[in-house]
Amino acid sequence: MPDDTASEVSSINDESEHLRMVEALLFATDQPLSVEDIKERLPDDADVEAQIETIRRLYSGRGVNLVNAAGRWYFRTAPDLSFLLRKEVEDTRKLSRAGVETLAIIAYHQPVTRAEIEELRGVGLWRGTLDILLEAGWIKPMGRRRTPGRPVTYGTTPEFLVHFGLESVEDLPGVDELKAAGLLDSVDQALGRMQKEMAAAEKERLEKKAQLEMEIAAETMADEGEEE
Amino acid sequence: MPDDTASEVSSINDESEHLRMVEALLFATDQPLSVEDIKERLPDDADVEAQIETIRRLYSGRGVNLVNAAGRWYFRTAPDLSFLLRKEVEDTRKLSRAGVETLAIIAYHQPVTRAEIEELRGVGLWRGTLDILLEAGWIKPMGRRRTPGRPVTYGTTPEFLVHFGLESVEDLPGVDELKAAGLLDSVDQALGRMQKEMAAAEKERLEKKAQLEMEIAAETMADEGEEE
Amino acid sequence: MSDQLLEGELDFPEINDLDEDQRLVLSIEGFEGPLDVLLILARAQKVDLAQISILELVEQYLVFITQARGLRLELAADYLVMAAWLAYLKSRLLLPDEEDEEGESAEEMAARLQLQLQRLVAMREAGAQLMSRNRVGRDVFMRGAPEGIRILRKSAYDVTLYELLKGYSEQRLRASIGHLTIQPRPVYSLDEALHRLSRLIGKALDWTVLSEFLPADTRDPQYRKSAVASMFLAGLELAREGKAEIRQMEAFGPLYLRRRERTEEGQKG
Repeated sequence: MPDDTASEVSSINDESEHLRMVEALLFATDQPLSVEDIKERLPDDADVEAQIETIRRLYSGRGVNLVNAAGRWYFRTAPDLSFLLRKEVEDTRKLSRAGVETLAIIAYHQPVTRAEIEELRGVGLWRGTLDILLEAGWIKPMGRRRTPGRPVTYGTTPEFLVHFGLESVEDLPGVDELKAAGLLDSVDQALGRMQKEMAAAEKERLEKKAQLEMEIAAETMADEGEEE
Repeated sequence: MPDDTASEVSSINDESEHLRMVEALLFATDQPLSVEDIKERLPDDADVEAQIETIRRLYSGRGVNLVNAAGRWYFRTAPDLSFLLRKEVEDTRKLSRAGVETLAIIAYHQPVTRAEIEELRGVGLWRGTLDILLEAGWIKPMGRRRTPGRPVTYGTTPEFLVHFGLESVEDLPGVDELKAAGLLDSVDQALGRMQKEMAAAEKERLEKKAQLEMEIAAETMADEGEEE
Repeated sequence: MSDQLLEGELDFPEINDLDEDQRLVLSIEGFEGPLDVLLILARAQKVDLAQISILELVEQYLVFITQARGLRLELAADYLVMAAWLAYLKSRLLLPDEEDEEGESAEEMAARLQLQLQRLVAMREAGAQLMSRNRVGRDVFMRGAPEGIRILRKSAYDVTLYELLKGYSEQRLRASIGHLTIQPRPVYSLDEALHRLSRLIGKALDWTVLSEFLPADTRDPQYRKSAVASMFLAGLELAREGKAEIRQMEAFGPLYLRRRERTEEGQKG
């Protein structure tokens, strides 16, 4: 559809009018919008999902793209233009190394308790670390672990996904590889698995040994038979 | 230019790349940009005027338009769609500190009566505070305490949980956990703040008193004038 | 190897040129805990973490701790706890495994350490990848001047969870200060004790236990404590002035007091 005639088409075509509405809403909002948020504003017969998909394709190669985080849609500038836009503003909330590590642990291991974070890092958590992540709006309490003391668990927020340009925590960089390598399991779980594997290997070794001995015994008997 | 092929074109065509840049700049800016503003950011060989004109045409029939005011360019929702935005634009206000604290106490101690809130906060509750929280839909009356006077108890609503992204009020970290997260200041800091607050309150009291005295003096004078 | 590591990676010789105060600061800021030190040491082995020699690593860590203490670096308890655990692991690794040993075997302990290090490395790398993504407000941007529609948050008030938690924390803290009261304690003053003791010591002829001089009514244990303390101080004071002598037969045994004769003192002097 050539753009020059878009306004003509829109006036006769309902769908094109719905597209304009969705586009306007997504442009005007200061927060990501869910499909429901948009549906509430549009006529009942509008196919919001289809319009969103059209807009997503329409903008996919442009200076501004439509992206999704935690099921909510928003426009943002294209990542490859960051060289043009990058702001070297002094990052007052520059995260410390401990902060980055703690955020990564919460993101990849969520829901996770404070004690579990400390165990993974092998060092006590400085008081301000969780505070800074909470204040940034990147983490939140998720529930309580059913262990003595019922400690609060932490996880990431939709704001975290938006900030790091992720659709969901499933899209965290390298998460599949880490999962496959068992690196997201606790040390205890991994140890248990190792012990099982070792036990299985030992069992196999013993079975092979027994098998071998039986074969040798059979051969010896055969040899003896030949000798007779 | 059909939009579907925009991404292909952009990769081979400088002009299309310049168009993306101008589009991103105009999208990300928080104030209208002049042609010179944009030229500063773009490669020297870019024909900024032509790109702006292309973008203006591209968006002319769409949900968002590129418009010019006093020689500066900016994106704006198409005037015929502004009803979409106007409908529910609400001025969000900051909740007062008393409001935040009262809400927090209700969340942590529910069901809780007004008298209990006052006791926990150590200060009287201004009448409007509960009204504001009720109106915001974050708290609701839960029932009556079986004590003399059968006072009403308050608790939080499902909307409260939605707003704060919580699954249940059980998820709120306890005092020890807040302290561990760095959310509780040292006693010294808190004392310092208290002293400041008390000084401010005292100042206000004195000012009010002075004001009152002036008024009384004025009235007295007026009375005396009348008497004369 | 560990020497080279300390000099190479951690630049300790340069630290030696610094003032002692500066050294202390560096020691704490350089590392993110004992596992961090172990990882740096492990990297020096230049093999995959899965192939690392745990025994070698343990020895390097223990050397590091010894050197750090030699430089009088202030080490947090975490580092020393790890050192103790590793020393135990080392002894277990060197001694032949006993079949009926309770708890984890040395191999399991070593595997535990290895797994822990692998996990920390994984999270470090994940964190670095996360931070290098195109981030909103730095690399990519939302609409700079959104006209704003409020359909996500219909509430008229804008409060974040952080503000709510902070609000609760602050008011709990204020409440804890507000309720602090110090109860008045019954006190027997030093002046009273001095007055009473100087009066009574003249009447007592020979060595007398200190408690004999206490005021009549000492049923309240708090008051009695205070009276004993004041009376003891009064005794010391009189002894200092040369008016009394104090004697104790054994540690924590009863204290005896008696009057000191001035004439004696004069003769001795």
